[in-house]
Amino acid sequence: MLDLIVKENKQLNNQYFLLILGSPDELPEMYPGQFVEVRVDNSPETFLRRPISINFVDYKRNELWLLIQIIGEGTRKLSTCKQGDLLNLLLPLGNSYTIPTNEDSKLLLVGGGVGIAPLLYLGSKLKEKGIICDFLLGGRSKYNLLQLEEFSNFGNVFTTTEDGTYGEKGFVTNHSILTNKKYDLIYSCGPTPMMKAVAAYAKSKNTECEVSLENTMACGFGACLCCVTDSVDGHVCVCTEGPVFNTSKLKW
Amino acid sequence: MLDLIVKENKQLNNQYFLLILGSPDELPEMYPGQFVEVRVDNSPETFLRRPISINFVDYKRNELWLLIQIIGEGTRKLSTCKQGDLLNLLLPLGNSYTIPTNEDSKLLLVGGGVGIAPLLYLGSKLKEKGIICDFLLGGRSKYNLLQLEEFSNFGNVFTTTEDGTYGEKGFVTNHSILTNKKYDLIYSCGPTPMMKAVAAYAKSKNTECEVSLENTMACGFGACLCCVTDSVDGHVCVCTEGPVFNTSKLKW
Amino acid sequence: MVDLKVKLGQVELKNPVMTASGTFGYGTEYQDFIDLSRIGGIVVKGTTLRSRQGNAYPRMAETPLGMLNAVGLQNKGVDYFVNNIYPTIKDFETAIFVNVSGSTIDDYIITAEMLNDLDRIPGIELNISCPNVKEGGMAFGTSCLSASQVVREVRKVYKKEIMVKLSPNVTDIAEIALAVEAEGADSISLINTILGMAINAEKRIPVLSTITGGLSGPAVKPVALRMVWQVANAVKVPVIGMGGIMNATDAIEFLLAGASAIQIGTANFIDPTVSIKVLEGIEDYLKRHNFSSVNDIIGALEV
Amino acid sequence: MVDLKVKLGQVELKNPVMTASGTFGYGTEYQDFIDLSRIGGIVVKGTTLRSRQGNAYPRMAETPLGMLNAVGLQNKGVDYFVNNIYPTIKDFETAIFVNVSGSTIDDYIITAEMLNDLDRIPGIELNISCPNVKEGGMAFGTSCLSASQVVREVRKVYKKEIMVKLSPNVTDIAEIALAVEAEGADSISLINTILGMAINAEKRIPVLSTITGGLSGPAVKPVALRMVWQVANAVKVPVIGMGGIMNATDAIEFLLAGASAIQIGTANFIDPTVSIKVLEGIEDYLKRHNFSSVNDIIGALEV
Ligand SMILES: Cc1cc2nc3c(=O)[nH]c(=O)nc-3n(C[C@H](O)[C@H](O)[C@H](O)COP(=O)(O)OP(=O)(O)OC[C@H]3O[C@@H](n4cnc5c(N)ncnc54)[C@H](O)[C@@H]3O)c2cc1C
Ligand SMILES: Cc1cc2nc3c(=O)[nH]c(=O)nc-3n(C[C@H](O)[C@H](O)[C@H](O)COP(=O)(O)OP(=O)(O)OC[C@H]3O[C@@H](n4cnc5c(N)ncnc54)[C@H](O)[C@@H]3O)c2cc1C
Ligand SMILES: Cc1cc2nc3c(=O)[nH]c(=O)nc-3n(C[C@H](O)[C@H](O)[C@H](O)COP(=O)(O)O)c2cc1C
Ligand SMILES: Cc1cc2nc3c(=O)[nH]c(=O)nc-3n(C[C@H](O)[C@H](O)[C@H](O)COP(=O)(O)O)c2cc1C
Ligand code: FES
Ligand code: FES
Repeated sequence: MLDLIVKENKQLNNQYFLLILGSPDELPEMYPGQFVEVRVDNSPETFLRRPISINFVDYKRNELWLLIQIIGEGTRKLSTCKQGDLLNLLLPLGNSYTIPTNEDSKLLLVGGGVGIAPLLYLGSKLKEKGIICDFLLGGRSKYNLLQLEEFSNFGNVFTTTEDGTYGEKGFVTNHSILTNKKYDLIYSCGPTPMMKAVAAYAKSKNTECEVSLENTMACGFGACLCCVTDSVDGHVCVCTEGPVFNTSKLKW
Repeated sequence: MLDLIVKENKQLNNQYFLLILGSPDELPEMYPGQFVEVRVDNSPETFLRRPISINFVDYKRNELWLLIQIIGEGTRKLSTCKQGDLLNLLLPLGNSYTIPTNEDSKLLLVGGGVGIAPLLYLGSKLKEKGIICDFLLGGRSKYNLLQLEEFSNFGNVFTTTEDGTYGEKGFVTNHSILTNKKYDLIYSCGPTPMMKAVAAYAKSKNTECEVSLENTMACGFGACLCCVTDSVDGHVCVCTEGPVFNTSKLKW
Repeated sequence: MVDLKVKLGQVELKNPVMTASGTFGYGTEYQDFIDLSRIGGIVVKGTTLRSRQGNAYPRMAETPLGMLNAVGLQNKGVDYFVNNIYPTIKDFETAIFVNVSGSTIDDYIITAEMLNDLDRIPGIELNISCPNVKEGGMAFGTSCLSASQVVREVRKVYKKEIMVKLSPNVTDIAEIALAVEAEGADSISLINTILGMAINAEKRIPVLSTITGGLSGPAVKPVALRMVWQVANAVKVPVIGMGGIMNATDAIEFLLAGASAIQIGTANFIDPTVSIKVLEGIEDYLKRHNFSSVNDIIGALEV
Repeated sequence: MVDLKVKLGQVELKNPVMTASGTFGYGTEYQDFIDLSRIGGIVVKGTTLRSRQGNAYPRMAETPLGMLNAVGLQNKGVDYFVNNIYPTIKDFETAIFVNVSGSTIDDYIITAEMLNDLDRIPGIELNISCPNVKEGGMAFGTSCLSASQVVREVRKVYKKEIMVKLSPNVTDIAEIALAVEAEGADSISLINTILGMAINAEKRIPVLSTITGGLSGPAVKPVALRMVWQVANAVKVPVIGMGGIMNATDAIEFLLAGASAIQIGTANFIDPTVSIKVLEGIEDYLKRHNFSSVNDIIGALEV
């Protein structure tokens, strides 16, 4: 549990904002796919913490980035954070995406909406390993595609929008890249229907696929057993055995 | 019910602060002794509104003053108000102190601690009527004597502190003025033991006495019947039949 | 235009938004804040046969998103109501119910009888669930036997709508609901307050003069919703849901759970205009979801 | 130095701060956050005879200053506990109680028997109050008859401390407390969760897969405090209070109401270090008020 300082709150548009949190002390090591549990203060409607993915970590500047979509009272309250405010976090929580040891791995990272959040950090870690991945990012419209510039620092960016306002028109699973290229591993994070479609695609190509689930959580560290998903091993906690799952483990 | 804008939040010392609230529209007429019910936003611990006396009204500038002591979470939260914040208020509530028609009335206004709050506005209204009153203000120590300069604009100020750091040492009821002068009416607001002592003094001198009670309230406008005090007419609501009571009506 | 009218047994309300007994005075307290003719109904203060002073101060404690009260049915008695209060409120253009309490069954009977002839009172809410009085009150509502008995006897003398208000302080509320329905209750309202307690740790004393009191406000909403759901699934008569309603979403949850109307209590203290906001919010919801009548969402929870 | 030791029947705790079953895992989940040896006791997860998958997701709903859960006693069964979990936790320097649940009386008996020989387990908490399972569970705790029966049978086979955990979903909790005391309960803990419900108004569906679930957190504190007060005044055995404790002041209120120890549940989710803060806060309070022992404030409410 630690308090981080809000260094900047960038309103990306009226639905999304990016919190850049700083720490005077060294940040603990965090892996891509892990998340934090944020306490939302001064909000009578928000009793429990809110789980948010680690969007990016800059160890040199001791910065942690959280990319957040305004959904309800908790995220709305967080969107009003001001520079200098303190945020209380539990971190890092959960498991992480698998980083392949083989530098020649062909990797696809598929994100939808705010689900792109953990993929930025994953892409950066892959690049550190010498792997340049493909990002396939989708959104309802141009408005829902975020951090494209940041993504392009770490890999090749492909995009779709449902309304065709940016990139290819349609769902991520309709993107031409999927017919043209073959991958060793596909990572995905986003709305469940999207992840299921990606998983189905991967299965059809006999490709391994890792998805990140967003079940509602009360604790985030394995104590409440509220966040379970049905797996081949029965009910397992998304917060400790996940949030990242190889789709072969899920009953999808 | 209306929203007022915080024009200024003056921290008087670490226990007391003065909120100067403004309105673009004309403020309704308010009488001395009346109070407001403040909604405390962004405070999970503060479910109900908080009753606060009208400390002063400046109709020319459309300003309402609230003088507040930090007691618990609600008042602590209010103490963090910043310029430009909106405060939601019900106002004006309750009855008021009696304003004598006779301009020669000899009046004493006895306040203790933050209980001096309504007496400032009362003093200003009396002066409008051409009556210059005596203020007798007491506190535990110098630190608890507030707004002395403002009071001196409307009447003669006498003070006591329990520790002798300012004015006469002792309780208000020990002040020399009480042995030297005779009043037609005594008004009082402050801690109940103080008001009871003042009431006893008034009774001993056959002087009328009005006190302002601070019972805990859920609504502030006569709907819940939670704020009762025992009176010669049985249980009466402090928020509607008070907060000001002639002590002859109370079972003191 | 969406249709907001709901039927509570014999009585039709212009909309499902009512205000709860003991939190809305006689309506007059709210006239400066809202137009009373817009709300569906008002349940006035708990009324007893004889005048009551209620419990000693302190009668209120704030709790986490809720409050405890121990008012103890302070009121001037049914005579005073009939002669002095009724004339001042009878022209309000909304359905006015009188909340009736008693220490004995005879109290209930006589009080109800005296309200029979008030033209503009379409019904009474029989309060068998007040936790804040020593005798009677809640005790009647905590066993099927005594609950049935009160309703049976009052049914004999009172001709108009009898809405029976249940206590949540029971093991099986559906059982009590069935019992009062069988005795002729026209509708059932719930929940009254849950018995609770607050302590001043610094002073090591109870906050309330009565030690325990009745809990209301958002804190009780999940319990109230569950009980409304259980009762609505058990009985055939209309159910009026309440407990912690602060906004339109809360109210809609109760309607979905099976309530034909809702009552707003504690929320009125914090926002005296809340009933109008809830009403407008329900209307918005119905429009947004393309329902033509509020009746379309009553009990419409998909399980 | 103030004396923080309290006695719960046969067992002495180093201090009155325990953690509640189902909210503290097996303690291991909290080892990164706090020094487990500082707290008075841990009640581990609800354990049943056979392994249980628990209820379907979603199992949790946030409510006004509270939460509903419908975990439904997911656990790997008592065998697994004895063979795989016990060895990893037995050296924690705190009193570890196992929370035991069952669908039938035989389940309770066999499970309790299997825990008899675990050296480092000074007692069990008999959960006759879980609202989240279809069979048994809460049903046992809602009538004197069935509550007595479970305790009587388990008492025959289990030699160490039996702490019986009561359900708040009853008309008269003191009556149930007296019944289980008469059958040999060494101590009584309360409250388990209150049955509640949450609805997603936009989707018109219940939030929980089970429709209803158990309410916990600050919202229930006033009800819990009242019940602890009622039970502590009724029975002679020690009472362990819980329900909505978030800080030391809350804990002290329960001690004043008559609890000899307290358990912290939901608060652990929001602040995994809360138990230590509560402990330190109690110590501060005792010093500030010049008490030499925590026993001086147990039941010290002045009424
Ligand atoms: C491991 C994990 C990582 C996450 N990472 C991010 C992130 O990086 N950025 C981000 O913006 N969000 C992320 N989320 C989602 C985020 O936690 C929720 O949007 C947030 O908790 C909503 O809180 P709120 O108070 O704003 O809305 P609430 O008032 O809690 O919810 C509003 C409505 O949204 C629905 N809802 C909320 N959360 C969920 C959920 N998890 N599943 C299904 N329905 C839900 C509810 O039905 C509710 O009616 C993540 C979730 C998890 C579990
Ligand atoms: C008509 C009226 C006018 C008032 N005017 C002023 C004013 O001008 N300035 C000002 O600073 N305060 C005034 N007060 C008192 C003020 O309302 C309380 O101090 C405030 O509500 C405390 O809120 P809180 O959340 O800070 O403390 P809480 O957390 O509500 O209370 C902290 C502790 O203080 C005690 N307490 C709080 N309020 C009262 C009370 N009214 N009576 C007895 N004990 C109490 C409680 O026991 C509690 O344990 C007035 C009260 C009334 C009824
Ligand atoms: C101050 C107060 C007084 C009440 N008095 C009565 C009463 O006289 N009769 C009654 O049936 N219910 C009474 N109630 C209960 C409410 O009508 C309602 O059932 C309860 O408060 C739950 O609704 P809420 O959470 O919206 O307040 C009272 C509640 C409060 C808070
Ligand atoms: C997620 C969750 C799981 C729980 N599981 C159990 C359990 O297995 N056995 C039990 O006796 N109580 C269980 N409880 C109830 C708690 O032990 C406690 O009685 C209740 O939550 C009230 O305390 P609190 O408000 O401090 O949480 C559970 C509570 C929660 C929130
Ligand atoms: S959120 Fe509590 S166990 Fe996963
Ligand atoms: S505070 Fe509600 S009647 Fe006075």
